[in-house]
Amino acid sequence: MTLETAKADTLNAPAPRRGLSDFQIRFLRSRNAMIGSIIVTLVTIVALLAPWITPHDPTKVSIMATWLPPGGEHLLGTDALGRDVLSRLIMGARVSLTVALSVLAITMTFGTLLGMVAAWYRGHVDNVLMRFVDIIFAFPELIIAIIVAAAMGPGTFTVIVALALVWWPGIARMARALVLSLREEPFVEAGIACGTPTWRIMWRHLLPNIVSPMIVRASLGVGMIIMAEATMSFLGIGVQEPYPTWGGMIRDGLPNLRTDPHLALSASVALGITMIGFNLLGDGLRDVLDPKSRGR
Amino acid sequence: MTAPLLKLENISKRFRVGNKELAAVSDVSLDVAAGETLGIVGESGCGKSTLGRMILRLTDPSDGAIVFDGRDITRLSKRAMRPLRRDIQIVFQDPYASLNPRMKVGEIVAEPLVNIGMKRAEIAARVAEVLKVVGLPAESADRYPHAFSGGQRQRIGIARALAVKPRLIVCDEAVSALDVSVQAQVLTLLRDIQRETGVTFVFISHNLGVVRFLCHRIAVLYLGRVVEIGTEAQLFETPQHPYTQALLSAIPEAGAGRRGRIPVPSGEIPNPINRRRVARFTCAVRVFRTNAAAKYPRLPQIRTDRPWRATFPGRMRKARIEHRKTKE
Amino acid sequence: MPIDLKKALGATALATAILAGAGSAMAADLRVNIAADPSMIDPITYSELIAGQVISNMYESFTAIDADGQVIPALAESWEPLEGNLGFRFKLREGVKFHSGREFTAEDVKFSFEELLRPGNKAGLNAPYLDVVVGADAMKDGSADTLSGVTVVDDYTVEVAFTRPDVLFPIYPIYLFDSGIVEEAGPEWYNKVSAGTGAFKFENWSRGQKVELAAHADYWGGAPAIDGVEFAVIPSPETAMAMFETGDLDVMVVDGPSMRRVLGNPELKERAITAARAQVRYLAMNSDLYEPFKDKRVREAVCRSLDQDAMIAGLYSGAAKPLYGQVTEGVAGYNPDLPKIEYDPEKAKALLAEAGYPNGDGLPPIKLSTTEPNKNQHLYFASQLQEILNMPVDVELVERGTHLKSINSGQTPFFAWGWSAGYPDGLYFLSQLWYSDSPYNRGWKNAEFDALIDKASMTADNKERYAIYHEAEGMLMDDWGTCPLPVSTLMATVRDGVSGVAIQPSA
Amino acid sequence: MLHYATRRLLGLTLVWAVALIVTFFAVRAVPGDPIMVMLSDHAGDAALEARLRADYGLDRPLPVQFLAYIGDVLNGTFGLSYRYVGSTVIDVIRDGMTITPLLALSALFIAVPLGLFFGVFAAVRAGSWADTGIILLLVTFISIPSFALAALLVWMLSLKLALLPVAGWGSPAQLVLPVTVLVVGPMAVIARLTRTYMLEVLDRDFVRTARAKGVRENRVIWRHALGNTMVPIVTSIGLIFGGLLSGAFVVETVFNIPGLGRIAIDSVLARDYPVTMSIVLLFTVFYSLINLCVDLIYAWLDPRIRFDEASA
Repeated sequence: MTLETAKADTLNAPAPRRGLSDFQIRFLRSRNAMIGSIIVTLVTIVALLAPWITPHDPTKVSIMATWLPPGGEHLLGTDALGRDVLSRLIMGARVSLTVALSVLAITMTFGTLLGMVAAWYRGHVDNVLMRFVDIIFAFPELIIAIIVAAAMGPGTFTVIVALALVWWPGIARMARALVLSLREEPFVEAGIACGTPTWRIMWRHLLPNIVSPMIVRASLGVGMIIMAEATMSFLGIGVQEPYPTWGGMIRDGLPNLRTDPHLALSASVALGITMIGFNLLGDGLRDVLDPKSRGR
Repeated sequence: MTAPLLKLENISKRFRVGNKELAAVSDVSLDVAAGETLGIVGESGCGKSTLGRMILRLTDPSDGAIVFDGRDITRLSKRAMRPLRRDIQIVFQDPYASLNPRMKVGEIVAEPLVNIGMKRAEIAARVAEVLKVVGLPAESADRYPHAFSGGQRQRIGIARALAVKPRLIVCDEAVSALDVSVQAQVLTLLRDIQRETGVTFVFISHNLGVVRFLCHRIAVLYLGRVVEIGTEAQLFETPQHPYTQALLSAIPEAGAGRRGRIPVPSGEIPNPINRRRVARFTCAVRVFRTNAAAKYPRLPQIRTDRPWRATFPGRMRKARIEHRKTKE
Repeated sequence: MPIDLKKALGATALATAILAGAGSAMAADLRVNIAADPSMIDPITYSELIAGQVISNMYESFTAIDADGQVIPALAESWEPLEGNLGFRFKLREGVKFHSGREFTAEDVKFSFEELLRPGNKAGLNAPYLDVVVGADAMKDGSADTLSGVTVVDDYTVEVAFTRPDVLFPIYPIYLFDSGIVEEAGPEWYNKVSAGTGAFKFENWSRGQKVELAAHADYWGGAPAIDGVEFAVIPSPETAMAMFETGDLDVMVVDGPSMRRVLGNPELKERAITAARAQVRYLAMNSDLYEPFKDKRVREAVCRSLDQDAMIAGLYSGAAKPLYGQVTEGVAGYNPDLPKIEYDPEKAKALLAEAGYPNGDGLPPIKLSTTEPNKNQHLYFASQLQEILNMPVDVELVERGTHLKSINSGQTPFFAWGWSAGYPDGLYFLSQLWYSDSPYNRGWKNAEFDALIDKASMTADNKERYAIYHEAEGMLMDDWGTCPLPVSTLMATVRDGVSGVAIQPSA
Repeated sequence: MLHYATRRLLGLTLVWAVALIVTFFAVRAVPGDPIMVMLSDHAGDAALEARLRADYGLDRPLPVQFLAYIGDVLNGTFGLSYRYVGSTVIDVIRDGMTITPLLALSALFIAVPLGLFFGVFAAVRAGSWADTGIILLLVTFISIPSFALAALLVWMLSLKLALLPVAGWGSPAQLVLPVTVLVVGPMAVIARLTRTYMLEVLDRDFVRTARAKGVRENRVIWRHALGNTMVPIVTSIGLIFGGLLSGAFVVETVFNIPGLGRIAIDSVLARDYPVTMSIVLLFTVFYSLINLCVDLIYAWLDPRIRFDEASA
């Protein structure tokens, strides 16, 4: 999940200074970004409209219509409780995205804030915070997720908390690195010199200048969080019934891979495509926003 | 004579670098009168920027006091400092880095105005006004800094500093990043502004020529201490300190004056971290080393209002000779 | 190669044991899957089902259960009650050899009981059976070093005295072991050797991978036809299935999702052997924790909303039996005449309205709690109750340990669970789950029912006792104290060339 | 350098100490009770419960339990397992302690050269269809969940083609599938990093100079360019190793391998505190040691980095 961290950290250090139009041109030229954004847009639309476009109620149990093969009324068949697989896939997109975006919102907010505060005040604040980050980094993230899940009991909220706990340090570290270099910039000093309060310096001077590398990080992050959520669901400590999740569907489907491959496969494909979409978009955005990789 | 607007009293700034200590500014005392332009010159690394930053309280002095308008501001908290920021502004060296690329020019210039709680409508009017003062069209306010040239950007920086009608503006190498022709325009602008508004300038530069154009009085900073201070005329006509002389010789027109060529120190400036490493330009260092008691002698109060650092002429001469040798 | 069915291996009702006098033409060791690593392999600390599957092949009790679920004498050849039913005199089997080669005698019985009660021995499931023995309390609190209630009459006769009657004591699966073992293998012998009389002895345990047992050549019932058993730890049924198909398992205990695969594949189905589980399943409705359950009509409405036949078809692929009482078929005291509970949504709705909750109006929200493996069932219950009764019910998944603690301390209002027979007698289910003073009472209490259970434990005559069971069970069902639920079938598949494998009708 | 290494080790000990404290209390904050799990369906027997609780010292105050645990760690037994009655933790995890690092390290040693190769291959042909193809493949590899990949491989290679054993541990053949599943993701990550850095390096002056001097293209790529690419890649290996350790959880579960990952999940669910804590500690130690090695290798690869000053 954090395999991308190093890359994002090393590549996005300096704050890019470019206008929007420039950005749009390069975005449109980037094949990755285009394919990625098309997939992501589709998945997002499906997730947003999920309650209205599912052909059946995704939680409706039909005990006499279990294990139906794909085709006919149920385009992708039914599962062990006779629930419509296609409807569950569509709802699953909504759940996955909800979790991923919640985690992103939380970690981006707190991670950025803490990283900025650490870099801004330095000294003890920074030391304490960064030692804390080091310690969280010293644990493999799944261990943390498992402990949190065990402590709080499985559920959507638990997944969000566990993933947020695992994710914020990376964000904080990145924000800190960006702000550390940024705070030496004269325009920040100019702000201080003309009496701008700290909060406004953060809001007006620091934040806008770290936004684009953070966005790249976020778009790569969504994919990784979706994968992490699926892994947690797969291990049985993720989002719980009656909410359908792709990871949970794969787990429930695996034991029946030979008799009913459509269960595990449909969710795997949905998950895979979504992951590819977010990864391509993230890559593309990085190419577009990162000054170092320009012209490539 | 009225009380000076800004008074620096025995200001020092030391940085810790590993186990060693770097004395960036040592025991500097300066007065700046209202409406005056004080130049601070010295080579890069001599501590002049640190001095400027201390006046703005962007860096806290290790020792000494900063008195602004009769009020000691050395230990004021950030919060307590804020209202005073209205009176002291700064123009930075780098016209590219000193403007936030994510803010429109109007927002940049408005920033200090927002900070003093000015109403929105008044802000817009004032922004337009200062943009006009610095010679930029009013439409500039809606554009981002990257759309402007270096000289224009520096005008934006000046406009920002002017916006709140400060009493003191510290110009930290304000023109050194600009082309010579643009430099002249900006300097003229600054002079005109002073004439109109009566603002006080502390003008920090490594370029004596630039300083000479603008400043009433000039302080020469070497290795963190003021080695000589005097009016523009005094300093350029009769430099007392060998370092001043050396500096002057670096300017073709000044150096070609009456004194003839003065050997220009070349090579690296002595490393203020570790004085033992001083290799070439050893004169001042020798003095410090050989006379521990007079290690940091005070500037003698000379009636002419022109203090200069007491040195030991005999040794100084010797140093100069040594320097020649090394050069040959 | 013909293999004789020589002897039932698994001997206790607690285990999902494979009854095998099994042999194989190819492999010397019979390879069987178990779903998790056992937590222990010794008879003292023995406290969980997976361990029981292994341990039951190494250790034996006074009695055993045959392939039909009937109690048969094992280490005791016969027994008779002491006066007033306050104990038993056991006549032990002669010529029984421990794995060490020593002979089994009455001293070993006394030793085994004492070890189970000795403080600091972390005794597991078997220790509570000894609570009725005279002197057990003194042993447990450390004030006595020997168990005064056990008298060694001679090498093959032992008397056990009780503080109150307990007619079922001889069928309790208390594993008896070798009194010489501590001297031979030291006080920490538990995980190193086995000290039983069973057909197999302990050989090796690679934690998380497998437990290997070797044939006990001197077994009193005759040496097994195979050289040993390897219990491979395979948590995933899918993996187990794959390994069976590639010939890496001789016998596969079929679990959950694999059942469909086996039943749907003619080749596999042909190899499958099945047995009923000695287990009851029930839906607990605790009226102390959910006010509406105080009304019998609400409880009946819940039970009538669940369709056992549909569950068997939809959830168990047919491999389950409906249950209409709280004693399973095959367990002593089963009542075949209990009426079928009809699935009747209309009546359920009417009953709920009668109880004052028309269309579920006024029902407070409630959670239906369970663990991951029972998820699907509960989702079905919840959907039925929502749909038919409009009951505001949600499924809550809880970690197993937490769930057990909660249900066993009476803090979970609504859940379905199973209860496997600790010993093969209907009294086990009735007294453990529905007796008021039982630590495991599931939220239905009735003084008359309790009196009947008390009476039964003192009634030595089987027929008479079974009649009491029927009366008590009828009382429970008439009051809709619980909704019985289908019990899935035990199933295993057997590889070509392996014969003589049977499953014991137990948990 | 030596000074740096010692100081880093001291720092690590601090992290381990904190890890010890944090895990001890975090795991105990978890609801659920090991004694209840030991009692299983027979929970509710108060006397038995009290006895077990006393035997395991769980009735003592937390600080006392903590001190006892530290003592057990120091004497190398890591205390008694709750789940395996009468066994020490070290007995439970001894096999896993070699299995999981073996899995992770073999995956690492395969993933790195493969990743480098594909990365360089794609970089050299940047913009071509081969490059695009490789990139798409790499993104797919990064995107495919390991459990899905595992299922697919088992289905194909073990069930359909009967080439490899389905699961288990012990023979080299049983190593193939799990290691393959573990390799795919990190390999793709390394390949992508390599491609990115390679493109950057190929653009630099010294490479052009080398080319201009007539150095053969292969040598330019493999010696001049790749050597410089290695430095940033090495830094990411620590993280990749962390990913591999996490991947072990899934792979060990799917392939029924008795490694630390599976033991960890089992022990969390069984509330086997001593085992859970010890595995968390071990993972932390492995992970931090690898990161230390990475930093040292990094220093060795790039002589410009002077640690003693950098940390001032």
